[in-house]
Amino acid sequence: MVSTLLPIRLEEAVVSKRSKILVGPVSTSIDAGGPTMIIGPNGAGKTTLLRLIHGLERARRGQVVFAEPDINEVRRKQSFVFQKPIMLRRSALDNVIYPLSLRGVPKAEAKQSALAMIERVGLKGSEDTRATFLSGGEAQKLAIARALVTKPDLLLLDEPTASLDAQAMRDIEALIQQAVLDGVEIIMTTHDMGQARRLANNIIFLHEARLLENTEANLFWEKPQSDEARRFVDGEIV
Amino acid sequence: MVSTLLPIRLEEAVVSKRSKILVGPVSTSIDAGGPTMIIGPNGAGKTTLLRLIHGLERARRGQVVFAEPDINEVRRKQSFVFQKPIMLRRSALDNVIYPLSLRGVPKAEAKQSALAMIERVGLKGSEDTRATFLSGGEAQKLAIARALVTKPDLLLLDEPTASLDAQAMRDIEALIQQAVLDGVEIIMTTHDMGQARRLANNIIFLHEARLLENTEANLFWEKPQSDEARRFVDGEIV
Amino acid sequence: MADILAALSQAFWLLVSFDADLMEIVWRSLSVTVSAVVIASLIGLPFGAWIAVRRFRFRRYVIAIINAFMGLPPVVVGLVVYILLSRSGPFGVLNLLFTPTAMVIAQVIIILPILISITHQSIRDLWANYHDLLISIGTSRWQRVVTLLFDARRALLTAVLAGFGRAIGEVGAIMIVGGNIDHVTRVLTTAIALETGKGDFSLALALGIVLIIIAVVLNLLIHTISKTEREGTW
Amino acid sequence: MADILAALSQAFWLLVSFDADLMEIVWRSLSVTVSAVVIASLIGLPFGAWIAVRRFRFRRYVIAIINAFMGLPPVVVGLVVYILLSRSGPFGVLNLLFTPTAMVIAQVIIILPILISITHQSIRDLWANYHDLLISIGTSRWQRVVTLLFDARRALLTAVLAGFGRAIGEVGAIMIVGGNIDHVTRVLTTAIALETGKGDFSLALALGIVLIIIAVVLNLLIHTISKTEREGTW
Amino acid sequence: AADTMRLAVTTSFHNSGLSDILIPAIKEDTGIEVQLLVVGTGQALKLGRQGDVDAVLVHSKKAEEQFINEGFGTRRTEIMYNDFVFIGPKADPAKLADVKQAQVALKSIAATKSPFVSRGDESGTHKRETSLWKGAGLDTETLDSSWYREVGAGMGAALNIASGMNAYILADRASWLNFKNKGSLALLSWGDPVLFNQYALLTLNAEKHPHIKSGLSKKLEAWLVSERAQKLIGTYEIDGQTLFVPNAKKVDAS
Ligand SMILES: Nc1ncnc2c1ncn2[C@@H]1O[C@H](COP(=O)(O)OP(=O)(O)OP(=O)(O)O)[C@@H](O)[C@H]1O
Ligand SMILES: Nc1ncnc2c1ncn2[C@@H]1O[C@H](COP(=O)(O)OP(=O)(O)OP(=O)(O)O)[C@@H](O)[C@H]1O
Ligand SMILES: [Mg+2]
Ligand SMILES: [Mg+2]
Repeated sequence: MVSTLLPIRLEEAVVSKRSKILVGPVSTSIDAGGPTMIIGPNGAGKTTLLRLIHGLERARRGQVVFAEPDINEVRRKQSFVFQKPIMLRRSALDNVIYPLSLRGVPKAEAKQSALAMIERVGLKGSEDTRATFLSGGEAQKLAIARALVTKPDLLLLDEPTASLDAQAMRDIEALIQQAVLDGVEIIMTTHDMGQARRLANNIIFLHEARLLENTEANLFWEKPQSDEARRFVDGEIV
Repeated sequence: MVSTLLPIRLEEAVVSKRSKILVGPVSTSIDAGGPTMIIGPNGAGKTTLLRLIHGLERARRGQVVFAEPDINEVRRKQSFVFQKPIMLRRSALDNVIYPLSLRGVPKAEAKQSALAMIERVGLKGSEDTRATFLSGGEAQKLAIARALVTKPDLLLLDEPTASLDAQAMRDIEALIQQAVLDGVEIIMTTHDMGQARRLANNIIFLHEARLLENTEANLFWEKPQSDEARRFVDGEIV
Repeated sequence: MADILAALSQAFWLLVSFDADLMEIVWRSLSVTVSAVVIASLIGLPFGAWIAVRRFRFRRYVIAIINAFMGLPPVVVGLVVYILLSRSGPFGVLNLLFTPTAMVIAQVIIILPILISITHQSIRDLWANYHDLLISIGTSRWQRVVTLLFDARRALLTAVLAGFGRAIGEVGAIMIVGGNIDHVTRVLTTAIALETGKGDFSLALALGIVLIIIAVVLNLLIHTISKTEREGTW
Repeated sequence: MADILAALSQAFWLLVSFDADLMEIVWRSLSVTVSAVVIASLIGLPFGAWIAVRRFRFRRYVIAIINAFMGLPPVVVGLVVYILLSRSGPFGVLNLLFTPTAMVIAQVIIILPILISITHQSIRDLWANYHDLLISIGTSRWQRVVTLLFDARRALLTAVLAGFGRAIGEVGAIMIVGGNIDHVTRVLTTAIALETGKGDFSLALALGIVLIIIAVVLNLLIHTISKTEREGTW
Repeated sequence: AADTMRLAVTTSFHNSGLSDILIPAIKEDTGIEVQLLVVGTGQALKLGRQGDVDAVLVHSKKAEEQFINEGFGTRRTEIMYNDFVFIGPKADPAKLADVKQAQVALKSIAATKSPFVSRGDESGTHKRETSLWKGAGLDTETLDSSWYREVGAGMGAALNIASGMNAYILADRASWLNFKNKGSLALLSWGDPVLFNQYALLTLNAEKHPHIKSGLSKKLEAWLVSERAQKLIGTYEIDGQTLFVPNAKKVDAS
């Protein structure tokens, strides 16, 4: 199955809050095939850009255009994992069942696939813990499970592994790579350059709200065009 | 100046919520001199242990004993940076001024040291942004600034650099090392083994609520005692 | 002061002796008020949640007006309902005037604003938490309302209880539309007003004490059942 | 129905003609109610916050009882206040009976429970956010209350406005302690009750409409000043 | 102001509108500013007992005499009287229009089981009504509540209910004439001497409540029985009908 959503074209898109520009103007295209990683310093606008693509932020100017014309389709086929996990005030299990029940999946079936997904992210045993009690990492895992359970075509991940332990990070990365093989398109942010190197197919580099690069990963690692990017990459501790 | 709080002795301390044991029973001692790093997989109980030490969780059994007998002193001399930053619904600046104003520091003076601290954590320019609008990394930096501004004797950091960019991480680590030189005692958690190696003087390894090791860092890295620890360290991707 | 002491003992005796008349009006008070609260909740809770999630242009004005309507004087509500239900009024044929039904209608109108207002407020806070997630998952507006109402159910108790309180203690409106007819539409509050008019303050107070006792018991009951304010519940 | 139409035009004329008597009772209504709301807020807001942050043993019961007291029938409050202020009562010497002051006292008692209850609820949610931080920073209980009240000030508007609404529309209590004396203690609601008694529904309604208009204007004003419900404010 | 006094009156008196004539006149002649407290008869007497008013003007002879005997009041001074009247639906199922005697009227209401609204608040009007029923050989306790509706309410509220239920009711003429929500009710029967309704002023006893402004209430009493006052009362009318008949005996203003 091949995603019908990408390529996504951003045309002079700008997000601003009370006269402060958070992102843009950005004009670029995010194409199908392999994860696109958005990197850049804190406050560069990574989260905002993801939210803009997902439709959580309105473009003050310019626009975001998906390949898929039907906007409802576009919405339905995406999942977003937030940087600060949002937990419903329910059990971990019910958190994962929730999006399914919205889509009218029968209870039993929903529960089954929810449990399966919870196991895959390594939360087996915490099904009945209240989501708001979960530890930082557990919450992040649960958010990922909730995002994947609806089998989206496009997965937007905002620093999904920020507070995961090594084991968990590997599991999640494996999950992501598997998803890619299944034809799921992925756009994610990370501060872990190791992770970027391992997963990225394309790199988008943001700096102070401006998009400085959107290139094929290898090229980017070899020699970044902008010297902000160069300094950012050299700044790395490997 | 040398901290009067440490050593901290934990005696058979247990934290449990509705019959589930989150940490313990833990019997150990955290001594002065150099950062103590609490590591372990997600859900191991790192946050809970920190909170127990800080007094945010009550020990269901056992106890936590500080060198300093006066409990109010103990409270006053600690600062805690939470894994999920808690932002007061105020401007970034007012968030840092807040703890000072509580301690009765004169307005002007408080503002001055707050601004200085904000600059040190690299948030210059965001003073007037509402704290709740800050990006994930920025929020984390602000929390650190708010913790340091009161010049605590004991600093408890729960994954302080989880979503910071490389530059920011180095700045914060430098800040921490400086603090250590100034005689501030530090107990922190991290999932970044690189960071642990760089900063740790002692390592506490938690696994499924039990404390498996509390040793001098080098020894730990050379050969962990428990094979859970060994597997955890080998699990690392460096 | 003598009145107050007299009232206390009188209230005590009324209760222990299960005074028949008292039981009758207590029962009527409860059935009228509870019906009103149930109906008002069915309308008010969803509507309150709806304003919280919906960002329409005149939102602030709607909210301001609802807050203002918390100030609807019961007497005025009573008058309007009276006019509508009276023989010469549009709904005269229903012949509802001076029946408990009329009292329920009046009370629903009186407590709706406070129900909506409190609901809106507590939902708004939860909505701030859930907003991004619910939008992202692509919930319909109605699904959002249901989710929020469900997850905020504990907080909504305050709204419902506030409504109950306002209704059980109200007299101005039900006096007009109910008529305080003995054995038909007389409830605790109208009886209190009557005794006050008679100058029998101690009996009036006694009835008031009974009313408060009922309200307290009921609140304790609900709090206990719904386990609010317990450690670690939401 | 005719009454209602008559009322509308009458209300209109009363307002445009700045009818002197009307202006007088409107002014009295406002001054009495506003004083009551201010006093009640000074007591209720801190207390409401205090119960939210304080985890004492009988917390749930205190809250249940406060909720129950939202059901205090105004008439009963009126009676108690009357008995206390009566010449033969303990505070008789103050000679406050049948004065606006007495009306303020009664209204304060009536709106306190709702103020406390709503405050407690909205503070509780914020407290859940702030809890760890405020404990960690080592705030005194009083500092917590102040911080929470300050940061939740917008949400607390609902509490205050609910209190205002309850007070401005109340009649049972102030009728008893104020006596509805012309030019002394007559306010909008008591005037409405009086006209209703005379069967002059259209005038009664007209006054009611005036009251609502005042309430709406005031709410809009406050909302606008305090910029609630604006995008991006807390 | 020093010269203000409080007078508790019944709703029926206030509804007559006579007070709007008298109060200003009193101020004019005596400089006394009278503050009216309009309440039920029982409450009016209660206010008196508590010493919260300086004088009481009601129409319930028994209760008034008891009040005096208990020593709360110094004197009961009859000021004027008006009359109670039978109000009822224009259709007049009980044919009250043709009867003068109250007892006959009540009997036929009971016979035809026509809805009848009773004040039921032990006010002067209500007490009179019950005594009339007794006179007609009927005990209000035993009357069938399907048509005998005992609403505990003031005169105005009771009239509203009667007009809403299209029922018969006993009211004082003044309240009726000033009543705006007549609906399909009409004035049907009056004139029976037993329907006369005596108003009396009770001046409170300063020995019970030292703070009472007995001086002012004495002045008021004196004024009410004065030529001018009695004339004002006698000439007060609403749409052509005089409402009150002054019948004060001169009192020595000691
Ligand atoms: N409502 C707002 N008003 C003003 N500034 C805002 C608002 N929301 C976000 N910002 C600012 O916009 C910038 C971009 O935020 P964003 O969350 O996109 O950064 P980011 O790249 O995700 O950073 P991080 O790596 O820390 O997550 C930040 O500096 C933030 O302070
Ligand atoms: N109130 C509670 N009830 C039940 N279980 C709880 C509660 N609070 C925490 N837990 C569980 O306790 C365990 C320890 O939580 P803690 O936050 O200490 O883990 P952690 O080591 O900090 O994990 P992470 O690395 O993800 O932050 C987790 O599995 C969590 O689900
Ligand atoms: Mg971000
Ligand atoms: Mg943790």
